[in-house]
Amino acid sequence: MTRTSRRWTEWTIERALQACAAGSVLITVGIIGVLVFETVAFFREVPITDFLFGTVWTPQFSDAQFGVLPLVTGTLLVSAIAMAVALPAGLLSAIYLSEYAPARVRRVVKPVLEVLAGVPTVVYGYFALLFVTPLLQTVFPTLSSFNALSPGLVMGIMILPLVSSLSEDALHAVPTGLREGAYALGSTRMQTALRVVVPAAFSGISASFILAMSRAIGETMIVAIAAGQQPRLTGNPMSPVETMTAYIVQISMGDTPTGSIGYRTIFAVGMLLFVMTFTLNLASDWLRRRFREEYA
Amino acid sequence: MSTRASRLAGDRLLQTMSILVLALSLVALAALLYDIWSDGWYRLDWQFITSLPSRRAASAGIYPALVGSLYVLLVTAVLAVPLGIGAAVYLEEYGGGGRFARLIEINIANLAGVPSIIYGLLGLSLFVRAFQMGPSVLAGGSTLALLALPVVILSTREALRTVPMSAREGSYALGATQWQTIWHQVLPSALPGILTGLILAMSRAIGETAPLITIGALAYLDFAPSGLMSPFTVLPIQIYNWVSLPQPAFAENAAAGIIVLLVLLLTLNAVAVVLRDRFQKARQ
Amino acid sequence: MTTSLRPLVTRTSDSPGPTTPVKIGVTGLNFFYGQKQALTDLTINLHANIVTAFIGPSGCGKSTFLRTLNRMNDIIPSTRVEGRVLIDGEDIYSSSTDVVDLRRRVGMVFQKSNPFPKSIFENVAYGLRINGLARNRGEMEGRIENSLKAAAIWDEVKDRLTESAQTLSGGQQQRLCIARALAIQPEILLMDEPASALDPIATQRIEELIYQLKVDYTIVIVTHNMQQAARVSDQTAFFWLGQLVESGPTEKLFTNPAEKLTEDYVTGRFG
Amino acid sequence: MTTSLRPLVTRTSDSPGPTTPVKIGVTGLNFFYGQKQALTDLTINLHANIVTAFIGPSGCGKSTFLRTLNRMNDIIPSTRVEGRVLIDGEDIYSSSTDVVDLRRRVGMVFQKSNPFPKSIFENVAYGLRINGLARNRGEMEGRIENSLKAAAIWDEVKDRLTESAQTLSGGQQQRLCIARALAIQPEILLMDEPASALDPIATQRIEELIYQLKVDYTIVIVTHNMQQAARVSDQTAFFWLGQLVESGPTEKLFTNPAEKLTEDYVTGRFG
Amino acid sequence: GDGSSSTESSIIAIDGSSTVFPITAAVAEEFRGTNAAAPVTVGFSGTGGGFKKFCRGETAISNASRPVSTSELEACAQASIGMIELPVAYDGLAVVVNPKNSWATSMTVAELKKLWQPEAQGAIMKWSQIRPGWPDEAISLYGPGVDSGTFDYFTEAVNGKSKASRGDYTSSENDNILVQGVAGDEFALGFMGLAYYEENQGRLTLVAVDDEDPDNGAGPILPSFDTVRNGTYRPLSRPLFIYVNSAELARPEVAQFLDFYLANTSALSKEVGYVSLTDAELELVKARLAARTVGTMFADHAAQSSMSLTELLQGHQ
Ligand SMILES: Nc1ncnc2c1ncn2[C@@H]1O[C@H](COP(=O)(O)OP(=O)(O)OP(=O)(O)O)[C@@H](O)[C@H]1O
Ligand SMILES: Nc1ncnc2c1ncn2[C@@H]1O[C@H](COP(=O)(O)OP(=O)(O)OP(=O)(O)O)[C@@H](O)[C@H]1O
Ligand SMILES: [Mg+2]
Ligand SMILES: [Mg+2]
Repeated sequence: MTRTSRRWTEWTIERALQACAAGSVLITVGIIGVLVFETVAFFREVPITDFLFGTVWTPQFSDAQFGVLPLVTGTLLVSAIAMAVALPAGLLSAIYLSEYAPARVRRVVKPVLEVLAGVPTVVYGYFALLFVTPLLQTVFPTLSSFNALSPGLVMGIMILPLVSSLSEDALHAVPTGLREGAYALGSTRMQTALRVVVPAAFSGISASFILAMSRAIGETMIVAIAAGQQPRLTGNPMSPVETMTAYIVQISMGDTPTGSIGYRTIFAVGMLLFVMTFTLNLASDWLRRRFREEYA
Repeated sequence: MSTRASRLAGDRLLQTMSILVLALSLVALAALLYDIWSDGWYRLDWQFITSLPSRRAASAGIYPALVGSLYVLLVTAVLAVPLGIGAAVYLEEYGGGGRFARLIEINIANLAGVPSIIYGLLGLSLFVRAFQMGPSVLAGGSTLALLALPVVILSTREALRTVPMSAREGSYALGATQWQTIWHQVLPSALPGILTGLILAMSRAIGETAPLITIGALAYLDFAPSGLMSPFTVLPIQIYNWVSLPQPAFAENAAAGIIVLLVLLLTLNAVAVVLRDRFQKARQ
Repeated sequence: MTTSLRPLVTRTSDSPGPTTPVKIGVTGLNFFYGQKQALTDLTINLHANIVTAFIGPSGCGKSTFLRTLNRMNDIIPSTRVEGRVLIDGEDIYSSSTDVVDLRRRVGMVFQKSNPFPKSIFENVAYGLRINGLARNRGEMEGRIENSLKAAAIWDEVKDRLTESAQTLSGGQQQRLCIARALAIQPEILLMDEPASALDPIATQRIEELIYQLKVDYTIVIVTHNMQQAARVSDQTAFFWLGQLVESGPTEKLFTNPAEKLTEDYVTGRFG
Repeated sequence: MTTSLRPLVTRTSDSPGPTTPVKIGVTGLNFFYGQKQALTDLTINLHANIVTAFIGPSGCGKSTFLRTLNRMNDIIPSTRVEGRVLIDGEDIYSSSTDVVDLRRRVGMVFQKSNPFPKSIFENVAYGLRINGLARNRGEMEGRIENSLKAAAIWDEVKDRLTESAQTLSGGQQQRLCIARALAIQPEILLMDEPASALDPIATQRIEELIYQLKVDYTIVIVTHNMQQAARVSDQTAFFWLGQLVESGPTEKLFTNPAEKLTEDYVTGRFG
Repeated sequence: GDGSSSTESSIIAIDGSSTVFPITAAVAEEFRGTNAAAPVTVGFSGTGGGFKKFCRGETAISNASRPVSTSELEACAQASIGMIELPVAYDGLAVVVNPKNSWATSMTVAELKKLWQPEAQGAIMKWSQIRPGWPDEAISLYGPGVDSGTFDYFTEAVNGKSKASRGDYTSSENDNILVQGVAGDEFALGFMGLAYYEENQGRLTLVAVDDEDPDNGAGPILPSFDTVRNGTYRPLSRPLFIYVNSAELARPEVAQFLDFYLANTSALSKEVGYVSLTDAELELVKARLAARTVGTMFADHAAQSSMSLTELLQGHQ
């Protein structure tokens, strides 16, 4: 290859890759575009403070109130439950698969877990409603048949492979030399795993956490089916709640006329969700940078 | 203090806990699968797979939905895989650690949290209307590709990060260009991780319902899509449709549909898993 | 490793062995990487408070042997050990062995230095922490300083203890790994080419360290540097193609080896 | 690197320089890792068909300097170079420089051997492939065999070319990396402690190789082994704390150095 | 047939309400077997979503579980799309309770209003507050999603104003989920499509509704095919519609499909769980199609409960 042709190839490839990356920016611009237009129209009718700090959410009712807090708490409640399941369970599974399990077990179990990620979310919704909730009700008789707990748990199971698989890859990629170094100092497998391998794989693990968290907050169908679609300002996981996503899907697939204020709410809620996750991601990015260990 | 016993206990504890957690997850999966299987297995036959939808549960089939899912998934993969890997490579290998690159990175993580229905709205105004694709396979696949992209990009970036700098140095020192280094050294080393991301992303795409309904995927279609511009439906929509009907017989159809979807998914994953295994072995 | 070779008769030098007790006793050791045999029928005693040097051409199995002594080979999949390795009379491959404890007692410096992707301080602190060897911060810092001093790297890193160990030069990383191993005061110290990336002065310091350490420790050092072996070791073992050709007092082995092969090797007439 | 030291006056030995043309000319080179200066005001000429040895204590900047010669430091974030490095009269840090081509012409063997996680064969084939240096399979195989032979590792690996390079012993990996660098026949060869993990015989073979190679190549070798520097190099440069203390004909530098520091170092009285 | 490019241009695209979807899909399925067969596609992106597509000319027919709204009508007019409004079936709303509930066999509309009106929120929490003598137990309420046509209809019919309702009830888009909720809770009450009751008779008990208007039959009336059809089960039954783009009628396959639709809707809507129009009403609808009458009969958005469908159809002929 001549020098100029090689340079040209490199330049072209780089530009092509850059275009791919720019794609993500375009998507964001698109999403923000979709959201902003209607959101602005929404806030022309509803004061932003009513929206952000109001505690009653009844936009579809004749005496419409637009306090989004019940949806926010619902979202946070369900996501928190899901995270409480998915993060520890996913990380532990990953540690087991990468550091303890025989290669054969790992080869079989990992893809099996990944099946969990592919089950349609509608199915998870019904699983939560028809299987998990009744099961939980035998333990907690006061549990209402729609509640935050059951979809939270099921959502945790659904995003578990996201955490376990991606973290496992990150753990697996830590050079053996580091493990050997730790073992040679008299570390147990646990110490090696938790103090050397996990920190070295921190970047990958935290990426899996972030994806999982984003996924939990953005998940729609499970909550729409099993959480009850009842906008309530509550922190009680036993009671029915409605999440921001469940509300959005309810309106956008329902019979509300487009262009009405009721329809516009979904964009305002969507925008808020976008801002929330963005803040969350900013924070986790900062954390991640602080604790990342790079190996050569 | 680490007496032998307490050390062993700690080690055991972690191991036992991990196994327990893993076992619980597998039990949950088994419960889910059993639940579905016991509802749907006897509806599974060739007739079910090759028939068109019907208001009679017993004669209804999934043919258009199955073909539609395959088409859409193909489009999604063709778009999301190169785009996602390309973007990740750019950001990780070319983008530098600049503020802009970081902002893009955060932004991508953020995209993973956008509810799928919003992607549906975007797909509707962008692909269906602005690009005049109509509610076609192409529009559906493109919409799902948007949805799958963040997972592909993020997991690919992380996989690229695990490739040690010394491997890149070795390649550069032999007069390899940056792209040659990426193509011959970095990507092969990162492949297992990339494949994991692809599996997860495609798994998500194949199970989505809401955004496709929004862009106008159909619930009743009496022919299978025959090209990129055909109208289409997908399995999850068919399943969703069936579970919302009052007649209990349709719930069994839905279960059978889920089984087909899972088999489809497993088959796709199997390919990636085999590849991943091979590359991971080669790397050691 | 070609295994079709005529088995070598391992002869221990006729001069009487060291007077210190046997710390590590190896009998009939075979080692396999999958199908490939890397060590064949090794039998050797390593004595306490003695420095034993392993020499032999690249690829002859020195590192492999070293790794069988603290069961570091357990980590590599599909490897297999036959024969017996006794430390203080106990079979380290018996099922009752606590491998973690074994490795704590048998420290190791690897051929390719492998500092943790942590700060310099944390690299040394790690072993102290997991073994609970420092009661407080002061003790911790004291021990870390001593270890780094012993490994002749203190002056270079004392102002940058919180920097990542990955920013050290090759030789600095090697010395950091030595410091790390010293910090937990193992009974036996296995060092795989500990001075390979070091300049003469640093090398000399490490050699002096080894000399001091042998008062309390049992030391095994792999080196390809004959002068170094001659300088630091009391006993030397010469390996060739996975077999132990000869072992005995260093002086004897270098000046009057029993085997022609050994003589050829130590005089550089080999190959 | 403490930079508060009195700057050393770099003196080139008074004896006339080599007669071959200057291949690499370095003027006023400073190098920074972030805030930290690792090289200070280096000025030196490296001549064609000559072996130049870099010596100096661990951490003095030898590897850093070597990496500035093929711009390998570009890869490390937040590093900075000042000054000029000319190869064949062209500034390699000018914006018009084709870094890829530069690195193809300036081969490098790293201090820590870094074989690719591929087969032994593929490790050597890689450079040939990307540079289009073999027209067919036969030529490819021939070149690979020659490189492996030159690096004195052919006999050990000829029966296992398809095995992963990661299963090689430390010294074997080092030689594989040498073979890999040789295969693409660069004009300049930078070798960072190429024999650090090698036994005397392999070392000797590599040294012989260097001797042969200098007929066609310009060779720079970093070594901490004074004897080796004395044996293989024509010119020697002594570095200390990021500064070039002295450079000149090897013999002169070892027997009659201009600087006290050099003398102390080469005679081992240092530190 | 399978979709070659020639069939794609002749596709009859339908979208809209998921409530009407089963009827239209059933008609499409039968249409498949006729000589006139053209490919038909039916989506269910909601009544609102359906109208949006319809008014952009993207669909030929829109399913709707409520009459078109004024804003939607305007949007269509702006795009010069004329819509022909065709009622195709009735949907009865069933008020249901748990089978263990032995007390609430019937309720008056006033009692339902007392329970469901906005003021009830946080106030009417126990059965005993509805009618003295009923148990002093907390009542749990289930109903369709707040943006569904069913919800609008129920609130309008019971509370007198569309969308005026208490908010502290559990809602779901999917009536099967409501079935699940009521079936699992002794003190539950919910409302849903009659078909969902029909399919879950063992798990639910119907509540008879008394509109206290003897003109529509005296006393509490249980919903059934007959009582919905003959207008005695009032006010909880509503008509379902399809809207046709009048320009699309120029396409022979669309015209044929619509003829087929109206000829078969009685049998098919019954089969999928809805209540068919009376023959007289159906004739009026057919006439409306034949006359290509555009616009809505509900332009004044008068409450459906005040005038029967027959009256409306006659009035707008
Ligand atoms: N993981 C492995 N899998 C297969 N073969 C291996 C592995 N590690 C080492 N070998 C082979 O076993 C033999 C002995 O290797 P070992 O590392 O013990 O050599 P060594 O004496 O330490 O050599 P050096 O001085 O080069 O480090 C070599 O032929 C090597 O290629
Ligand atoms: N990436 C880095 N970031 C910061 N400092 C570095 C980095 N790499 C090397 N240094 C520092 O720069 C100085 C010179 O390092 P260099 O690797 O050039 O030393 P060297 O002469 O090659 O030593 P050795 O013989 O030990 O390999 C050392 O003090 C080292 O700690
Ligand atoms: Mg070795
Ligand atoms: Mg160096």
